[in-house]
Amino acid sequence: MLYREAGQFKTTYVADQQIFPILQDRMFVLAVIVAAFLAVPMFASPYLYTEILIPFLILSMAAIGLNILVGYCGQVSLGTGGFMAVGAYAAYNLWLRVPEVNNLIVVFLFGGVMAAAVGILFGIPSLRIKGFYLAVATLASQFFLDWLFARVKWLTNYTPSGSVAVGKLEVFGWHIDTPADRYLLILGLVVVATLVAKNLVRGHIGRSWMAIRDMDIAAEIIGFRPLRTKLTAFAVSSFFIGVSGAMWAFLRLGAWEPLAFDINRSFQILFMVIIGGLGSLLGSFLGAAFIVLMPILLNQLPGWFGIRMSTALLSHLEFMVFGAMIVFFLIVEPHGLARLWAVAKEKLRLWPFPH
Amino acid sequence: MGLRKAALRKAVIFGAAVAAAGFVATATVQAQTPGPNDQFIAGLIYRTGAYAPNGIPFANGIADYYALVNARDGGINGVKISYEECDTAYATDRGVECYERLKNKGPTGTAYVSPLSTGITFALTEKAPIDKIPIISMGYGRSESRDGSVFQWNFPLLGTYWSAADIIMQHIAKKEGGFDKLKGKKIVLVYHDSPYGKEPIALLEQRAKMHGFEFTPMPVTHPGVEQKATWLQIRQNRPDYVLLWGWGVMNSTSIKEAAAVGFPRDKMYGVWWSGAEPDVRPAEDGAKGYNAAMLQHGAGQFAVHADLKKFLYDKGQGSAKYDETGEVLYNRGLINGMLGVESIRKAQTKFGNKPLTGEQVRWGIENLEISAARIKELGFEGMLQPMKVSCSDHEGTRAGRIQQWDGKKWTVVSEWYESDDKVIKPMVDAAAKKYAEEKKLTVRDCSKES
Amino acid sequence: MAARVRSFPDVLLSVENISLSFGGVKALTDISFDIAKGEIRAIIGPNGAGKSSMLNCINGFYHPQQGAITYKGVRRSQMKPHEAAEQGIARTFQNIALFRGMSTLDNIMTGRNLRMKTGLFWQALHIGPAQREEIENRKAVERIIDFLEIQHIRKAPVGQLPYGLQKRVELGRALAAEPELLLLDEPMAGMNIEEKQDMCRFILDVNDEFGTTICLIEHDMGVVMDISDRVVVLDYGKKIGDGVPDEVRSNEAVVAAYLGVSH
Amino acid sequence: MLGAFLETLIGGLLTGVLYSLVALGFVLIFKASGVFNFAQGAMVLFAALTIARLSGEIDNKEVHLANFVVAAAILGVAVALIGWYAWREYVARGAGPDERRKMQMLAAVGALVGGIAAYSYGKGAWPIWLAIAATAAIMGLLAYAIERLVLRHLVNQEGIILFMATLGIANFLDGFGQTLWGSDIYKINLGLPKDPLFLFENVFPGGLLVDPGELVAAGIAAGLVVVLAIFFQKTRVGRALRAVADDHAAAQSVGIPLNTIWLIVWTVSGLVALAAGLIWGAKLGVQFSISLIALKALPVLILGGFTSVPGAIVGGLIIGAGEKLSEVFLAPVLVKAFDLAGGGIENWFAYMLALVFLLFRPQGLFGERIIERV
Repeated sequence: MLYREAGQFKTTYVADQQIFPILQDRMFVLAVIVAAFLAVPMFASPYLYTEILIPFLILSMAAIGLNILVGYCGQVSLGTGGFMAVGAYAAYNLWLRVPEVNNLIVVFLFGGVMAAAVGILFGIPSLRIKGFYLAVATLASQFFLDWLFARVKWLTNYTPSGSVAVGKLEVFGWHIDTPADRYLLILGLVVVATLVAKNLVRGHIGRSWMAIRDMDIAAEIIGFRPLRTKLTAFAVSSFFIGVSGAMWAFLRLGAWEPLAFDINRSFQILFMVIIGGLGSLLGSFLGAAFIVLMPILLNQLPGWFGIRMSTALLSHLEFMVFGAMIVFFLIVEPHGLARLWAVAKEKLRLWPFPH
Repeated sequence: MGLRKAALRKAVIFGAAVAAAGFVATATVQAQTPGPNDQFIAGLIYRTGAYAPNGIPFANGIADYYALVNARDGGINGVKISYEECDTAYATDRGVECYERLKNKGPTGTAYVSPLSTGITFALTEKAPIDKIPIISMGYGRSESRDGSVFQWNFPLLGTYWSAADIIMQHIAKKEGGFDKLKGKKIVLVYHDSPYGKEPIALLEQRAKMHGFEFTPMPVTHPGVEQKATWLQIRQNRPDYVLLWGWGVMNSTSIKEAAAVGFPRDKMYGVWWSGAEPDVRPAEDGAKGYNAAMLQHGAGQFAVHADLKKFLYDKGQGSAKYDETGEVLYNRGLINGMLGVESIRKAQTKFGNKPLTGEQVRWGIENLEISAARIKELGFEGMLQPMKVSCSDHEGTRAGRIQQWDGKKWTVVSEWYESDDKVIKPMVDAAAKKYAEEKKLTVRDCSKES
Repeated sequence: MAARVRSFPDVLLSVENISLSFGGVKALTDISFDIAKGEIRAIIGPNGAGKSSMLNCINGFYHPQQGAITYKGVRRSQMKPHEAAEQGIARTFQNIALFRGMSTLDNIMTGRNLRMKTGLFWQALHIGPAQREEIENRKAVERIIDFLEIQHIRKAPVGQLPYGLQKRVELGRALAAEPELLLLDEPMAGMNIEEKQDMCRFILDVNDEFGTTICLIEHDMGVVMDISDRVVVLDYGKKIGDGVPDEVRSNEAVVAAYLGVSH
Repeated sequence: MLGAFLETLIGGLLTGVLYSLVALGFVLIFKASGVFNFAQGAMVLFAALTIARLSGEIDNKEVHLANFVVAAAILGVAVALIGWYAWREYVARGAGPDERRKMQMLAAVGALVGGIAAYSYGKGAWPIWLAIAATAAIMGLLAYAIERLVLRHLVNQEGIILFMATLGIANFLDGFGQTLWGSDIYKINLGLPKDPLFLFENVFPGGLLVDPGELVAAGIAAGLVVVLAIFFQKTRVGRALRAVADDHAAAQSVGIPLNTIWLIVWTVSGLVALAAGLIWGAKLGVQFSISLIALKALPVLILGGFTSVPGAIVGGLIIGAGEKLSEVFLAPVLVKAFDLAGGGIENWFAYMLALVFLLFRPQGLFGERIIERV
């Protein structure tokens, strides 16, 4: 009964164009954000930070990036890992070579900008190539970028092993040492990124992406420039992905090699976008949560019930159940977890009167 | 909607069935949560994925050794070992997750960690000083991490990749009649395209500069089943020797491709991770004559295996089949387990016979000394040379031999070599210094360590 | 209602000797006609006569192999569709081409896109110029929504709307661009009488109130003769008639084409 | 130099034939059902594992009893579900002869699977032909299960959803195959010749190297391609398949049962996977890694077109030859010029080749020009 919008009238367009027009939604989201900033650090264990919250948040940002491209602009990409790698290595090189720039936020933004530039480059074929042809073509960027970071010695500062590492990190004089520091920094960046993404998709740029996605020919005739629109999407998407790649490298791994951004990463993030819901920012978070948590859960579940099975069987079962759940979710709700959420909300809005 | 409901029902039934089957199948094995007086050890191993054929025997060896210590000796001085495996599938991110999950388990957290992957070792090297958990990367990991003044928490025991490459080069030089005879020779390195495979390049480049041979590194992409182009190039360039730095299915593929292009197998030298039974057996006759460096030990069953039979295998508690317990990688697992246990034992002399923290065990490893007598006592005679770890030398020993596959078994074909510290030490110092500078670390003064 | 007789001195667009073919199949052959500023011009003809192809040529989607099009005094042989849009040509489609994943409001807002210029930066922040621009254009769109009487479906996803309303939203999207020349491809196809009357009213109002020049394709002869100022008739890609409705009605070739008499 | 070039070209073409074979599996399914089947690689692995373990010497080294029980239980549940479905249809529609036959077939296949499991774990190795036949039956069953449990519920979904579902299937199959058969490395012994042949030794110094094993493998692959082509062009089922590929709705309206067609096409591509698994397995050994060769077939798809059988064949040859030639001749140049840490360009070179080609010809090698309409 609490979830009612009756009596909430919009008298201005500004009010009508808010991100969450319903008061209860606004309160809820605000509460979640406050809880994430204040309540979580009070009880979270290092494991919860480093293996669940941090990967979840960083990959959510990557999923938002990919969702902009796939969900909003309709261009399927399998090159996410490669763009994350661009972000990571660009950030690394700035951090390493320009010691004066010791502010991580600047470093990450640089990673994002470089990834956006590379994204634009690899987005050019999208003008001529569509659908799965484009999807497979984006693999070209994935494999090429993987190769590039493994081969060009300068990019890895001539480390003999090709694995690079970062040391002490700071933001505006705030030293990022503990998992809690990392979490708070990432959380802040992800909240800002989500807000930016939401602003973009609800403005005229977002509409141009969706127009291209829904009917590219009509969009062109209405006056959208297909190439420019698609390249904007590639750029914005790659920017987010690049920043998330830099965060993944700096704040999650600390030391990494190109393998950390291989094709499995691309598939993982595409899974998040699809399971979460195409064209939904909320879905990006739900999908990331699902894909990050599910394997860990499957791996640990038997242990919690006091069952010990052979390690190999456990891993294989994890594969099987994960695969089955993907199929299951796609069958039950092809539009993703975000749609399930929306349906639930709609029900709540009408409850207890189902019709 | 009917369709979806049906699908839902079906999936529920299906999921329940899978779960039920899993429970039934495994309910016989009881859960083992570490007790308050147990020494917990995390096992980052892999029995699945592209590298499973090599990961499985190693994982069996290490698990069996801990089980043996518990069954035969009642633990380490009465402190039982509680061991838990986590499958990393040789993937760095999964490995890190396993580490984070297990590092604080048990009363004192894991005593140490052996990641069995150079990539995971690199990632954990950044975490170890913060978590205060030592890394035993026996025969792998960062070569410069033998410098304990910078890499306080890393222990590449028994040999680094630079040692391995140096031992192989010494053997080749000896066969050719001296290092000066290498001038103008062509040597190719076929390597797994990962930090693991890239490690030896620095040393080989150094040696190439010193002796004037032509060195060409050739990467093979994970998982290494596609090597045709590499071997066609080798056939056309006709190098004098090919060094192999592969892992998993890449090794056997390399040997098969070498046979397919007619490159002589006795001119091929693998690192000690490319010299086990799963690497040569799939190539059948094609592997005859292939050489590999030995990480001290080779194949075969020794005194410790008799104990394994008596205390584990005769009771049906072994991880492998008894016939397979003499395989190269199984033995390596045993040794890894033994070195870990002995380190804990050493640490107990200082901190008492109770579960120890990683920080305490680190002291144990750094002061580990295993004499010939002790090796014999432990049942490892014939597998290991005496060794002594110290602050400035986290490797402990740098000795190795070469073995050859005769189509049926491995035979040792060389004397002991020791890697040349005149070459390696300056490289270690330089690399460690660079690392310390990049990371802005404070360096320990080893002369002041007791 | 008798045909209206109005006079239009200025030519807005003229088509000269256009020929278009697809891999040997001739779609249009040597077509010439003009559209005067302010008039309602109809293109009629049997199925497959090349009407839609003609519109596609006018707004740059197809590039005729021969001939040229002069628009607002500028002669061009090739042009990209978005360039046509920028010069004030808007259109609707024979098969509804709305953006199905978006709401009515957003669909019509896309029609304003050419007038929304704020860059990525302001868009990302959604304050200052971006918000002002959004609200200004929203006001314009709300006027169109009021004009087309579709206030109640403002927030509905267009994919779920009935056909007639979708057509109306599509007209709204074209109008949002405030075009000088509006191309309507069968705006009344598949509608019932009531819906057709509404649509006729909207078309005439647009023409009257905003002075928009309209070029439409329609099959319903009654409607065409009622609302259009001049009619051009195509058959098998050729022009067979051109003039005010009364002239066309009495043109023998046209009658023959419609009755299926062979010639 | 010419010798080296020819040798590389031959090696590349022979590898290319195998790429064609994997690509063909993709094309068949895409043509008939519009599904971009990423599980093709997992199917190759599954088939290869099954053959290797049925024909290989029996050792239960890491296939513990528990694993086997779980796998058998899962398989049993799958069979039971299918049976339940068939039964429901049977009850709903009345016992038509069709249904009865279906159920009989189902029972037979189930029994066969049970027999295989029992036999292989009870006794010695099977002759290779029997192992292949049994694997073929299992691939058929697998196709049936996929059609029933997955595809049928995703009819009319967007391509990307179907694509994701096949990724799910791939995950499942990877786990399932390894649970059932283990994750060690296994041999398939086809008795392929191993010693290298050196041709024209008087023309080129050192002769032209040809791997006879690959030659035989390429021959088998080529034969299979011909058989498939005949199947598509000449048989009634083949014609129906082509009709479905052209237009689903139209095919259905003239009475071609879509579900049956899908079943057939998935079975056929299961058999193609079997052939690929057999050849790759005999060459490299059977191990998880061979499920990754599917990635090698993807550039073939964009080069040859997702729907073109000749495209898959010619595309495979071009990609195979292109990547080997680039690696052998272009990579050393690049390494020298840019001081790279080694070559290894073949992984992306094939994609770049395909990509550049697509820029000039978006419809692929054999596709028809696309005319856009509004």
